[in-house]
Amino acid sequence: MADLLVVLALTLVVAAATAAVLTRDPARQALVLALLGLALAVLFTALQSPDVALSQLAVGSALTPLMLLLTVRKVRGRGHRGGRKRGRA
Amino acid sequence: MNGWLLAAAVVLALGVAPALWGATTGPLRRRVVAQNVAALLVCLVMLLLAQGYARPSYIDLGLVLAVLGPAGTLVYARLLAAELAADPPTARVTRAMTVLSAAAPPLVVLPLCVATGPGRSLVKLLLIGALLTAGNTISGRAVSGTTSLPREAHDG
Amino acid sequence: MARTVAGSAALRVTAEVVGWWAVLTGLWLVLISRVDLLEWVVGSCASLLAAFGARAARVAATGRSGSA
Amino acid sequence: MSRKARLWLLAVGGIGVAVLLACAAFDLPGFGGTSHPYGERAVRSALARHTANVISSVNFDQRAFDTLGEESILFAAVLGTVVLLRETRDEHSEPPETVRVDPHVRRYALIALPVTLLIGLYIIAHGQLSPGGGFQGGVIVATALHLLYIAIDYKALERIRPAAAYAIADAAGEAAYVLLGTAGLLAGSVFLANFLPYGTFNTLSSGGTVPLLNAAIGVEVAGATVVLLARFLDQALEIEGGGTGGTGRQDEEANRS
Repeated sequence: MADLLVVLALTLVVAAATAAVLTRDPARQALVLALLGLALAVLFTALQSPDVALSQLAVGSALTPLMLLLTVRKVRGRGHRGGRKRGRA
Repeated sequence: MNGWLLAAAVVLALGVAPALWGATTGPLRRRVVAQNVAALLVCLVMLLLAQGYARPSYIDLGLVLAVLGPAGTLVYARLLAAELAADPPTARVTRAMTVLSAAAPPLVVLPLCVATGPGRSLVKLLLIGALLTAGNTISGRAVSGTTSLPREAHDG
Repeated sequence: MARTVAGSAALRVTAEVVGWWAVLTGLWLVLISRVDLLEWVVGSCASLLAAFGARAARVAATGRSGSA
Repeated sequence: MSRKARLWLLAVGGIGVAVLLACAAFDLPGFGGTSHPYGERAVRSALARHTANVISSVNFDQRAFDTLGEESILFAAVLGTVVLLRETRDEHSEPPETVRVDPHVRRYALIALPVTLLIGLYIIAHGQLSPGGGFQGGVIVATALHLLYIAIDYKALERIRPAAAYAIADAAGEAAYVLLGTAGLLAGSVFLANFLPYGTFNTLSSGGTVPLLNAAIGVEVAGATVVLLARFLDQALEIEGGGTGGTGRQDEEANRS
């Protein structure tokens, strides 16, 4: 019973990580990765390592998505042009 | 396992797990909304865990997530704006999200405040609740408001 | 005349930074668990930095200085 | 090598790793047991040095040299990114389009920015007392500055972000860490020794050099993150052209469709 939180958090981590692998579009993958980061932070906290959880939250909640999405934008061409050419930019 | 930890487990199972499902399937609008909701709920889980493990210093996790969670959602709202504008969340979803952002933090923070008792940590809890409510309301608005926004009103 | 305008602008800048500084120092005192002299010193220095950050951000966002 | 042979090779490698992992996992001490030889020693040592946050004591005192390595990795990685993502001769910069933002979002960002900045500084300053420290706080400080881009406009961010200044902060933080380590050497013991008085337990001045090293790391990480994001932002929003950049790829996609 005491490990319920650890089991729950682990399940969430496994589900989110699998979903991140199965998601093919990088922009959508960034969203799943953010969820994976949140699940990992809960797992770390449940395992009594708040320092690691804080690192995960600091890096995973805004910084990594920003870098990923900027890279996606660069690879697909500049936002306004890509937006006009295709629906999804 | 005390009541606080049980509450955290309930929020994880009934809140974060469906949010994960929402963020991995369906159209982009649903995924971004689910991410916003997940950040809100995990912040509340952190507060509950801090109380459940009787570790006041764990509160800082909730504090950090209360400011960075909305910032994360704003990143998506900004960089996926074209796609979100083409297919924004429905008004019903937006309203539900606003209600959740306003209602969920007090539901968790107020019992925590009662358990904490008067003092500086009480003020800190209230502050986290306020930051969380304001931040998530705004980020929810940014996700849904990309088209409903009048094009002239850009100078606040 | 020019000096009065400059003087009132400087006053406004000071008021903005000092206002933010007071709010942020209060915030710092809420965040910490135990108050002592060093906390006060470090807290007010950090708040001053963040207060200048607040002003710089507002000026950068509006693209002009001085307006409230 | 044929596809089938590659799959076989992958299967053999995968099964090998799985078998080794399973063997290793069954030989581990039970989860949540009572025997923590390393943990007990680390906690005892941290308490002896009046550092309430044991993780900070391990990172910045007992194993401070490891952290110097980690910090150097970040420093080198950012340096490499800056070199790779610089504007090359066949590329040119174009100012990005102004974006219109909801005034509420704008107002929230202007209030949240100093608050996030202060929370980042708080996390850096209290690394020796509560969870957090230089790395986490530095990232939060850098994220706070980027609220100007994600909630207002790239031009606004550029006005308060002279990238050269943050590059200097990055280098200064790295240098401060090494200098503090050398000070330990000069004080009569070893490199990165905790040579300052340990102070009163659970106050801001406790932990000897731990808070100072945390501050150095905080400055380094904040500077490094800002410089890193500056290069990413330049590439994504301003820099055009080049053989391998956005337009080349776009033409390729256009040809395909």
